[in-house]
Parts: sequence; structure tokens; C-alpha cells
Amino acid sequence: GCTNTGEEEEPTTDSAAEGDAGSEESADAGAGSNDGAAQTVREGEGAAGDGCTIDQYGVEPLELEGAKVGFSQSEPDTAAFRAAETESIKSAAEEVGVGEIIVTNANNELPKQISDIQDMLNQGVEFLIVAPVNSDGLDPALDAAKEAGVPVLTIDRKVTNEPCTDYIAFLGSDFYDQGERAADAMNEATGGEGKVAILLGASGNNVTDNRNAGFKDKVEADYPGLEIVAEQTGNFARDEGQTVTEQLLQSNPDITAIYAHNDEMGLGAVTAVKAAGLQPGEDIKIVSIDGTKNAVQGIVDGEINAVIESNPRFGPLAFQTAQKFYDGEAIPEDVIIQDNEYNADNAEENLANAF
Amino acid sequence: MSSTTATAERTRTRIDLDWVRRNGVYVALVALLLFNVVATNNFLSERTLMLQLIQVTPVVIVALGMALVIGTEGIDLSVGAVMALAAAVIPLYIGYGAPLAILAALTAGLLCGALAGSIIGFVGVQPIVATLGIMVAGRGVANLLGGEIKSIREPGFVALGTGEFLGVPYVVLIAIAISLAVWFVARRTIYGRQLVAIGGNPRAALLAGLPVRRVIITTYVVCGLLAAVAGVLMAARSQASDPTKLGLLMELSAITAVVIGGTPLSGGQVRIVGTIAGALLLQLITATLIFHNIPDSTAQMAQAVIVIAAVYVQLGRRKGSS
Amino acid sequence: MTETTLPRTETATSPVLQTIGVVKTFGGVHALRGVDFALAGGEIHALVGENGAGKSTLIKVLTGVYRPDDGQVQFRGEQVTFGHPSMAQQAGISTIYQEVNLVPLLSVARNIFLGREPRTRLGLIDTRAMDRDAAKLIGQLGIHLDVRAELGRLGLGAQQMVALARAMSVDSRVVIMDEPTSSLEAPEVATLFEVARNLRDQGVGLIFVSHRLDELWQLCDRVTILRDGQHVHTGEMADVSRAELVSHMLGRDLAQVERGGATDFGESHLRDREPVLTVRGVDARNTLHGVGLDVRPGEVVGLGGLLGSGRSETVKAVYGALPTTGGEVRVGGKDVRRNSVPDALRSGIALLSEDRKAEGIIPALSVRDNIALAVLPRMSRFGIVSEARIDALVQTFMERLHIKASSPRQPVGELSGGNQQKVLIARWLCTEPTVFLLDEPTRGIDVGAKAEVQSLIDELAEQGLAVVLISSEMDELVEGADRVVVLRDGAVSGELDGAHLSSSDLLAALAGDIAEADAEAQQTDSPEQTADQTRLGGQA
Amino acid sequence: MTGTLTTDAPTDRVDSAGGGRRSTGATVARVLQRQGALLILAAVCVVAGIAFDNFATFGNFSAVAVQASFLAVVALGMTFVIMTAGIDLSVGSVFALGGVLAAWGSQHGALIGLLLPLAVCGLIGLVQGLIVARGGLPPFIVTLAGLLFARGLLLALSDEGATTYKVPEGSWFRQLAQGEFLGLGLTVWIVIILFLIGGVVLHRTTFGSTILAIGGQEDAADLMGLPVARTKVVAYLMCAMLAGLGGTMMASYTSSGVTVLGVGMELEVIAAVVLGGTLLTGGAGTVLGSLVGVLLLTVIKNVINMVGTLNSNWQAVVSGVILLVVVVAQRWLAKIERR
Ligand SMILES: Nc1ncnc2c1ncn2[C@@H]1O[C@H](COP(=O)(O)OP(=O)(O)OP(=O)(O)O)[C@@H](O)[C@H]1O
Ligand SMILES: Nc1ncnc2c1ncn2[C@@H]1O[C@H](COP(=O)(O)OP(=O)(O)OP(=O)(O)O)[C@@H](O)[C@H]1O
Ligand SMILES: [Mg+2]
Ligand SMILES: [Mg+2]
Repeated sequence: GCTNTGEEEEPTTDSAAEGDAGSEESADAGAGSNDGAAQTVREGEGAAGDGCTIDQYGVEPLELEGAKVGFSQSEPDTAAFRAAETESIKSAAEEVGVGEIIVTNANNELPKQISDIQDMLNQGVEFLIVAPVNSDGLDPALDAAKEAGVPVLTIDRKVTNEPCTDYIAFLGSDFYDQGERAADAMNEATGGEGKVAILLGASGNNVTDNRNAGFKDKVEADYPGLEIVAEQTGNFARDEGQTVTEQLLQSNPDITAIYAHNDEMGLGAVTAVKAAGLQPGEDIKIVSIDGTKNAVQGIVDGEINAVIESNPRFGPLAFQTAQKFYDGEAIPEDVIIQDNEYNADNAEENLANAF
Repeated sequence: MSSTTATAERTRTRIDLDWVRRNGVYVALVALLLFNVVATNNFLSERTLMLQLIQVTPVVIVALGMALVIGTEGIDLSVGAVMALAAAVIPLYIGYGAPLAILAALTAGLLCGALAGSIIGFVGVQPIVATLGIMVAGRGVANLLGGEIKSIREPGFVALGTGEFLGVPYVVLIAIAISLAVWFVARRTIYGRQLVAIGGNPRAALLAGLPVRRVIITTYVVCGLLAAVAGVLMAARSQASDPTKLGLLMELSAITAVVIGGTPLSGGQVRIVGTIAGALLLQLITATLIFHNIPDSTAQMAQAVIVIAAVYVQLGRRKGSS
Repeated sequence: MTETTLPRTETATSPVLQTIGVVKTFGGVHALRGVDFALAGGEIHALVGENGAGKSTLIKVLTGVYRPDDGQVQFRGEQVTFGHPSMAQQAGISTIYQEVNLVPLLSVARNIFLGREPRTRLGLIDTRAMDRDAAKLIGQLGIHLDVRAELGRLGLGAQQMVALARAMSVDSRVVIMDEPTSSLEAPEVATLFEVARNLRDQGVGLIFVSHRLDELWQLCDRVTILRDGQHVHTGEMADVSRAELVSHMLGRDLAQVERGGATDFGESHLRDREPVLTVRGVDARNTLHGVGLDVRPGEVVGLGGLLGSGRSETVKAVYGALPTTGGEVRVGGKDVRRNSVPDALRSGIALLSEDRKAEGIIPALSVRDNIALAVLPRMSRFGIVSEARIDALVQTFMERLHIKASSPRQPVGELSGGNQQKVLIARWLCTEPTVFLLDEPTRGIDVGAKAEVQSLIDELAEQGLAVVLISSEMDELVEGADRVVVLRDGAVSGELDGAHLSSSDLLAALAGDIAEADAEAQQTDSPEQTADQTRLGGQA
Repeated sequence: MTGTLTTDAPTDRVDSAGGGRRSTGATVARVLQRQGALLILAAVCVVAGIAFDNFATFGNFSAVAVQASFLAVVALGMTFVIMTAGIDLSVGSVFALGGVLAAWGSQHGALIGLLLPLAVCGLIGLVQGLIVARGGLPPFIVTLAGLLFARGLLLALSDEGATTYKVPEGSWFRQLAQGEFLGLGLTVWIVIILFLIGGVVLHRTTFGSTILAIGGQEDAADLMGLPVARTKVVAYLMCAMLAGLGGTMMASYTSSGVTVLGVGMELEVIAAVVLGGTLLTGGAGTVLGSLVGVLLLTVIKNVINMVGTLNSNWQAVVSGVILLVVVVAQRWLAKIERR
């Protein structure tokens, strides 16, 4: 499941940034060699104009083809999201025909990611793609990169450092927005009335915070009918999602809906609901975030009501952005990608896009 | 532990401590039960109670194995990884039907145990390091075999997780059966007697001609096997195999259960019933915190305090060992 | 000069250390029931009693290990309550507890000075000075070993001497020794007496516990006798006869007690049969060098030698517990696999180890389980133990050896030293051995028990058991053994039997060793002197 | 807690008794034991140096040194605790807590950022020590609870981990870890100094020998009248403070109080200490050994990155196997010596 711990810090500023982003333009879909839809930049975003140019950033121009590129992955590839992400980067690198792509994995440890990046710089990589473990604290690594004159592109999690000096730009989803959209979907599913239990992701981690904040703020603002009766952590894990749900269903029998911060916990909830002799998707509405095959299949089977996508296929977009950067184009601070939503109506045909 | 170590306090409060030591964990357990009866709505429902039993089974099974290992003055950090490994094996063989898949999973656990046992028994590596190495490597192998989480739909296997007999879920029945078996082995068999002797004074046991190595190795094999069983049951319950997350931190829960149950980490004793009670106590603590929707930060601190309190009641003032 | 009583004036002085009506119970066990005890300065006070009489407990009460349930402890007139051994030590009471209590992993020097090491100007430990002083102390005690070596590598005897050195290294008002000689050789015993007498002459008060009764008259001025945790007699050492003493200890009347001989061994029972145990050229890395040995059924062969001569090593090697590099051991003509304890056991060898605490008892287990430990397979069907059989077995042996425990289920760790020893003997007798290796079998057990054990050894020999006996007690060796094989530096240096088997012969043999040993390491005290001390240690 | 169970357990302990003291009487076995890790470290470095041309560069080494320094500081404290035959599982959480406190504190002045974590973490260590030494509870459980508690406290301080405190720009607190001296990061120097002190304390002070005595034979140490309880308390106090310091250094290094740090760190630290030849049964070991252990673990990671294309699962397998190989190798070395 999408256990990408920690996510971009203050989504609100992102949403602010969204406005002043320039013209329409979208990455050509399908460029990703691995199956499923590649990312498209959200309408009215990712455009040039007042973005970051290579001169402003102040690094040597580089021919990506044949270059030595490094990718610092944040979490073990056993998470579907991470597997898809790494795979997408690797294959896109091939497409572009880089000379060598070095991939390190920080196993969720910030210190290790810092050393990973330093080690890669030591090996003379010329361009860095980083999926940060955490929004804060990468400073030593980024400084080292700056010293070595190697530009850094951060994906899927925004760092709090200075854009266009510490890193070129941020490619990724808006997790706060995902939360809000989850709230909309929940409203849809429940018809505006319901007692909702939230399965939180791992504590002390920005994805959890943003997906929760987005959801709750939205409910607060627009859906008075939805009452949040419980928030317990399921650590992004299926079995924990299951056990916690089992307990919650006992202590609050009147729960009618569950919002899970990721698909795995959502699927756990499904099992739990069944075990309790209830019908998931019917008696208990379930909404989760990610868009893994299992979850989307769950929608098709009518056990899950909606899944907000969090698209992991950064490869093509990342290398396009890099190319544009070296072509002298200006890259906006935040290239927020368009995340789709899977629901009863579209799950069937989009099943292929799930990862 | 020898009489010469007794200090003033310890000897003074010997009698009452004995009583408490025998009953402490149960006292705590009853107290928490009562609290829930009063404070938790719908707690006394048959399903809620059964749910606690269902959810505690993996911990109980692993803790029993751990109790034996600790009895030999050892420790096994690899149980969590072994659970994951066992679960990871299942999807590979589920094609040949549930029984064979389960057999394969158990074999995996058995092999891990044998490896740990040999490294400790033959080479004489300290258990905590040996099993630490296996824990790290084992998790890695599990991920290599299993890759990302896989749902398992094989009906036979699913039935193992969901099925019931006379209203009692299979998983619970299995746990009960295992508990009885382990109790019998620990109390009534030569192996059980030799085990505590070895834990109590390895050197003396050796000079008394006990098969120290064989007992050590057997014990780790049993522990690995039980961990595998727990892994299988958890996989069956969640109808999925999740090598990355399954059994994370299980080693710590199991050890805690054993110690709360009154078994000193210094070996030489095995308390089966206490261990089970310890596991139930842990289960009830987590459940209570969920029932009352306690935020994670508070929950973790509360757990810390309760565990200390419980163990203090158990072992307080008689010098436990590291 | 066996009895050295002091002028009245000395003993009349007010007590340095005193207990009044001290009571101590452990669970059900009444270890002390209101004991009055008074130690004067400048006297050596013997504390005697059966195993489990409460001697060690009294000592632990005196030194703050246990807090008395009732009664009070007075030190130099005023009442004190030592919460911790350290407090007693600071007050000036230094103690050698019954079982060696040192840190095996640390060097001899560290052990001697732990807690009060010599410092450099920077306040750091002055290792050089520490080693130097340690070497000096050890030297004064007439043993020569590397003070930087790990203590755990030394034999029990040597460790005991290190403990003595530690006690000596502080100047204290009271020195307490709980069975310090139990694992010492005649020369070391003599040295220890020397030390004790010097301390006394400096006005220090000493408490001395020993089950070797002869030592009491050689060393002590006064004696206090305990029985079942009660004070039964205090008086001048000289005024009590051996028989009286024993009768007080055991609570039997004189007539019963009076018997001849220092020990309870019967007549020699040598039979010329084929040796059942044959040991040939056994080598063990830097401890044993080609040791050979023959033992016939019904024969008791003694091993003589000085501390560290490798007697323990020899029996351990025979038993397969000490990795050997060469040589062969045969029982009844059949080879015994090297370095395999189980195989040794199977071929009928049993070893009663000298170090009860580390290699014998399993403290947490009950008396019952400790006794049955080695024979579990015989006590069970299909790997399932039969409680009934065990109970029966344990019952017989507890009665046969008069093991004193509140119940068969009492943890052995709680028994008194002597009773622990009996439990271990019982464990080995269960295995019905054909060859019984006894390393200090009567170490730390009282006259009564000792008599029982000694006649037991006889009895076993009578029944055709082949026995190897290691004992630091001259008499035990001489009277108990049919032959004595003398070891030196891990090799056989001689053999005494028949006519030549007497204390003096043995002493001569050992003295020879000592003379050489001292010749090797030039030491302050001359050979004659040591030999002389030895004789003192041996006679009476 | 654990016992090496071979045919001659006691002698084992003797053999593996890492330099309990500086004495020249160190047996061959002990030297080999300690060099077990050192030899393997050397071997790894040589091989890597040949295989990867940018391994044996000053740049790489100084980077590795800095990377290792955080683990090293924690390992130092752990070494002392383990020598008392104890263990401290809380270091990971305390490390993270220290970082958060430092970052928060540095916003109110660099000095506060430096002292606050030491104070709070020290307090946690003190409590743990008291429960272990006076209450007689098993360290394993006590510090396990400490692990939970510290983590919970951390979450509470950062509203369930939502907020990450930043170290203000230009605060000299950043220099603590980002500054350099003679081309080496300051943290490296801190480590060097701390380990020198640690070595002296362990081998040349009564406190040190008491630590070893407690680990070697607690009853004996007690009867010898050594301040067993007090010494233990100090050991746990020290360990927690050093863990806190490590976190502080990390906060300075990353200029922020990262909330997701230190998960599973305790095991890594324990592994390092044991690789360094310290017995978990206590009573023997060297601080230098622990340093070697830390370096070994760090270099292995470094090499794995050099290989580049090893995926995360293989990384786990490799490091696990290496850990086993090293400890097994050490045992063999010790045994060979005894032949
Ligand atoms: N820690 C303890 N717990 C329970 N009982 C004990 C403990 N220590 C001693 N006892 C009991 O107290 C009695 C006196 O024991 P103590 O060791 O003082 O005897 P002793 O005179 O020293 O015998 P020995 O000469 O064999 O050493 C014994 O019956 C023993 O079983
Ligand atoms: N006085 C000593 N000087 C030097 N080394 C000694 C001394 N005493 C013991 N040792 C060491 O301990 C080892 C065995 O000693 P040990 O005491 O077990 O022999 P022993 O003949 O059985 O004497 P004991 O009667 O004490 O058992 C010797 O090989 C030697 O290394
Ligand atoms: Mg005694
Ligand atoms: Mg001996």
C-alpha cells in the first residue's frame, strides 16, 4: 500500500501556489513504459513563467542521454506504491537512454537517505531524483548536491528547503487535496449522513497529517451530516487496519462509514466488516486513498465505495521536467499531478490503470 | 538467584511477594476486565470477548515458544521475521492447495529455528545477536520471496481463518491445543525438565551429562515452528500475505507477555499459564486504548506505564536479571 | 603449641561485635532463633555447628547482608543496623563469605582492590601500583600466580586465597572468615593461620568457621556453638574436648559420640582384581602432562598434591569435562570417548565436582529435581517422566543421606552448604556408577555429615565401587585411601601405599614439592619455615 | 541475559573477556576476539578499495565518519549499560526525542537547544535506572517501556508528529554538526573525544571497574560492598544522555527536529556493540570495540550503495548475513585459540 511516510509540509501554500501557475500543458500520457496511466499535470499547473530556470539554479548544462543519474528511494520496494514508483523511474531512464541509473533505498531512515545521496554524489552522479523520507532534514544531502553542482528534483514529497536553490522543483500529489476529495467521495457514498471512523496512517508522518487534515477540514466545512466518531492508527498496514476495525465495530456498533488513509487499511477494514457479519460497501461505506489493484478490484466487487488515486508513476514526468530544465525552460515550484478517482462508475474500465 | 544474593528487603518481603508473584498478572487482568465492563459499552457481548481471544492467538502462540527459549536463558528476536517468512511462502505454494502451502510455511519456520539453534548451540554465539541477524536477513528473504502484499483467496485457507467449530473459531481452538501441548511438554517430559535445568545453570547441567546442545537446538526449532504457525494463522485471518508488515515488533510483545507472566529473563523457569495471561493482558490493554479512542501519543505512554506496573507487581524487588 | 590461649585481660575486654537475641527466618525456615553472640577484640572466636545450624546466616546478619527479624547487633558498644555489606565494611568489618564471592572475569589484582584501587595524581587507577601491591600481598600468602591473570582461571583453592588477600588488604577491627579453609591445602592453611594470629596480636577480633574441627584447637581462643539456630555453648576453646564439642553440635550425649580415629573410615579393603578404571598419559593444555592412574573395584585411590597441582583437572579430564589433547581412559576395558561427559556417564563414571556453586547445584530447582537430574531418562517412559518413581528415589536418598530440607520441593539454593553437598552426592549415587570421582567430597560439611559421607565412601567401596578421592584434609586422605597418588604440576610425582601411607610420608612428599616450588620463586619465607607451617597444619 | 552454552561455558567467558582492563596480560584470545570485527572491517575496506575506485577517497571516508558519528555516540552509552549485563532498548526513541527537543529548544537559544535534550533524556534514563537498580525489574522490559514512553512523548510534543521544529538560520547550534575542523565534521571530533573519555572511565576509574564487576558477578560485587545500585543508575543515565546528545547532533546536522528518526536504532546499536566484542552477559568489553562495530556497520551500508543496484530486500539479507558471519567468526577465533 501507499506507505510513503511523511509528505509535503504545508499543502495550503501549494493550493495557493496553484492559482498563479501558468498555461495548460500536460505530460503526454502513456510515455511511461510500465503499464497503467502515466501522470498528467493538474489543469492550470506545471507551466513555465515565473518558474526555476537553469541559470537561476546555476548549474552546468547536461545531456541527459548517457548521463549518470541517481534516484534515492525512501522506502522498501515491497510497498506497491514504491515498487511502481521505482519501476517507473528506472524504465523512464531507459527510455531517455541515460548512461547509468543508480538506485538507493533509505528503508525509511532519514540518516540513511542522507548518506545514500552523499554516497551517490561521491560516485559522481550528474542528476539526482529524490523521493524524500521526510520533508525536513535533508539539508546536509541537498547542500552536498549543491556543492557538487548536481541539480535535485524531488518527487512525491515536498521538502521545506528553498526551491530553485536547494532543489529544482517538486513533482507530486497534493495529499491535503486527496483528503478533501476523500471527504467528497465519502459524502457521495453515504449520502451526506453517517458516523465515520478514520484509520490513520503511521503517526508522526506528513501523509497521515495531510490526508487527515484535508478530510476533516472539508467535512467540517461542507458535510455537517458526517460525524467522525473514532480515529485510530492502522500504521498503513492491512492486518492492523483489520484488527482495529474489528475492535471499533464492537465498541461503536453505530459506525456506518470508514475512511482509510491508504488502500491496505481499507482492504483490512473490508475483511473486518465481513467478519462482523456486515456487508462492506453497503452497511459500512469504505473510502480509501492510493489506487492499488486490490482496492480498485474491491470497488468492482462492490466492497469499497471509492478510492482516491495517488499516482506513483513519476518516471516519465520526472525526466520530461529534467529535460525542460536543461532546455532552459522555467520549472514551477510545484508540479502537482492530476490524481484520478476510482468509483463504482469508472472502476471497471480503469482497472488497468491501478498499480 | 542463589541464597547468598538475598538482600535485606528481598528476604524480608519474601512471603507476600511469593503470593503476589503467583497472582499479580491475574490481578491486573481482572482489574482491566472490570474496568472495561464498567467503562466500555458493549464490552460484555460474546463477540467482543471472542474477538479478544481471536486477536490474541498469534501473540500467545509466539509467546509460548518464547517462554521455552527464555527458559534456557536465551531469547529469540527473529520470531516476527519468521512469521513474515512463513506467510510469504504460502502464496508460492497455495496453488497446490492449502495443506501443502501451510506445510511449506511451517518448514520455513522450522529451518529458521534450526539455523538459530545451531548457531547458538554449536558455535556458542549469544542468542540475542544470532537471532538479531536472522531477524534482519529473514525479513529480507521474506520480502524477496513474497514481494508486495498478496491477497489469498484459496477457500480452504480462508476457512482456516474464518471457520468455526461449535461457535469457537479454529484459530482459537488451535491456540488452546498448542497451549495444552506446550504445558505438557514443559511440565511432564524429560525435555522440559532438562530445559529448565540448563537455563538454571548450564555448566552444572553439562556436568550432569544433559544433552545441552540438543535441548537448546530443539527449543529454538520449536520456537521457530510456533512463530510460523502464528504467521500462517495471521495470514489466514487477513486473507493476505504481507511480508513487509506481518509480525513487526512481535518479538517485543512476546517477550513482554512472557515476563509479565512471571518468567525471569535469567532463565531456569517456564510459566505457561502466566505467559498466556500476560498475552491476554497486553491484548486487553491495546483493545481498551482503541475502545476509548485514545490518540497514539497518549496510548504509547499509557502502555509503557501499565507494562511497568504489571511487571513490577510480578517481579518487583526480587532482582530480575537483564 | 597447638593451643594458644590468651591472657584473661584480653578476653575480658568489652566485645567489639555482638548480637543480642537475633532472630532470622526464611519463609518457614527458622535459621536463627534468638542468638546471643559476642566477639572480643584480639581474640579468634570459633563459630561451629552442624550444617544448617545458622552460622553463615548469623555472619550475614552481622555484616548487613540480611536484616534481623528481631534482636539487635552491636558494634563497639553501640547498636548498629548495617543496611548493606558496604556499610559494615566501612565500619571496619571485613568478611570472607562461605562460597568464594569474587568476579571471575576480572584480574586477581582488580579483585583484591575492587572499590579501593590505588590512584595516580590524576585520580585515575594506578594499574602498575595496583598490580605491584597485589603481587606483594599474594606473595606474602606464599602462593605464586600472575595477578593480572583472570581470577576465573584459578582453581577454587587459589581463589580462596585471593579472597583472603582482599580481606587482608584493608585494616579492619573485625575479620570474619566463613569456612575459609574448606578448599585449602596444608601449606595455605598454615599461612592463613599465620595471618590470622598476626591480626589477633594487633588486637583485631576474628570469627572463624570451619568443619575441620582440629583446626579449631590449633587456632581459636574461644568457641561458640550453634544448633538449629540456637546458641548452645560459649567458652574457652581449650576447655572443651573434641567429644564435648561434637556432642554439643549434634545434641547427642557424649557416650554416643566418643569413637576412635579422626575420621570414620573403616579398615583398608584393597582387593587384587583387574583395575576397572585405567588412565594412561592424559594431557591437557598447560594443566596436565601424561597423568596415569589405575583403580580396582573396591579400591579407594587418593589424589594428593598441593594447591594447583591439577588434581581437579585430572578427575575432570577423566570425566571428559576438561578438553584433553591426548591419552586414554578405559572403564572395564572399554575405551571412553574423549571429552564427552555423556559417554563417561554411560560407561559408569561419576564426578562430584569441587565447585558446588558453579558446577554442582541448580539453585532455582528443587532438591527433588536436583537429585533426579542425571537419571531422568531412567525415570521416564517415552520421554514422559514418572513423578512416582522420582518421588520414591528422592525419598530413599534424602533419608539415606539425612538431607535437611523443609521439603523435597525446597529450592536447593536455600539449603545450607553441607546439605547442598549431600544433594549432589545423592544425584551421583542415583546413576549407580562403577567409578566415583570425589573432588573434596566433605568440603564444608559438618562432623556428623562428614562421618556419614566417609562411612558412605567405605560402604560404596565395600560394594565394589572404584573410588578416586581428592581431599585437602590429610587425615581423610591417609585414612580413607588405600593408595595415594601424589601429583605435582599436573604430573604424577609419586605414590604412597601400604606401610608408606601415613601423614608424615604424605607431608614429606608434599613438603618436597613446596621446597621446590619455593626454590623456583624466590620468596621471603624459607622452605623449612613453610614445611614447618605445613606440619603444624597437618598434625593433631 | 544470555549465556554462551558450549562445553566449557565459564572458560568461554574468560576467553571472550574483552580487555576488562588495560593489562598487558590480555590473552591472545582476547586480542583475536577484539580484532574479529577489526579484521573483517579491514578486509571489507581492502576489497571495496580495489572494487570501487571512489571508495578509498578522503571524501568518502570523511563522509562515512560523519555518518557513523551519530550511531557511535549512542553505542558508547549502550556499551556501558551492556557491560552491567543490562540492555537499553529505549535509545532509538530517546535519540529521536532528543532531536525534537533540541530543534525546539534552539529556537529559544542555541544553549537551550543543547541542554534541554540532555536534561529531559537524562531524566528518562535516571527513571529507567532507578526502576532497574532499585526496583529490580528486568532492564529489557523497563527500557522497552521507555521506548514506548519516549516515542509517545515525542508525538505529544509535535502534535502527533505533525509539526517539525526547525533550527533557526544562522544559529551557532547548526555549527555543532555542520561545522568542520581539519576537514573533518565536528561530530567526528566529538565522538573521538567522548570515546577517549569513555575508555579512561571504564578502565581507569573505580566506577569503571564497578561496572565490570556488576556485569561479571552481581552478587559478588554486592557482597564486596560496591555501590551496585548507584553505579547501575549512572550507567542508564549516561546511556540516555548520550542517546539524547546523538539526537541533538542529528538535529543540528539536519537543522530540524525530525519526528520519524531512530525507529529500530536500538537493535543496530546493540549489534554494533556486540560486534565490538562486548559480552551481552556483561563483565567484559571495550569501548573501542564498539566504535569498530559502528564503523563496520556504516562501511557495509556504504559499500552496498557503491554496488548501487542492490535492491532494498537484498540489502537487508546481506547485512543480516554479514552480522551472523562476523559473530560466528569471532567465536571461531576464540575457539581456535583454545585448541
Ligand atoms: N536465603 C535463604 N532462604 C531460605 N532458607 C535459607 C536461606 N539461607 C539459609 N537458609 C536456611 O537457614 C538455615 C541456616 O543456613 P546457614 O547457611 O546459616 O547454615 P550454616 O550453619 O552456614 O551451614 P553450613 O555449615 O553448611 O554452611 C538452613 O536451614 C538453610 O536452609
Ligand atoms: N597456588 C596456585 N598458584 C598458581 N596457580 C594455581 C594455584 N592454585 C591453582 N592454580 C591454577 O588453578 C589450576 C587448578 O588448580 P586447582 O586448585 O583446581 O588444582 P587442585 O590440585 O585441584 O587444587 P584444589 O585442591 O584447589 O582443587 C592450576 O592448573 C593452576 O593453573
Ligand atoms: Mg555456612
Ligand atoms: Mg581441586
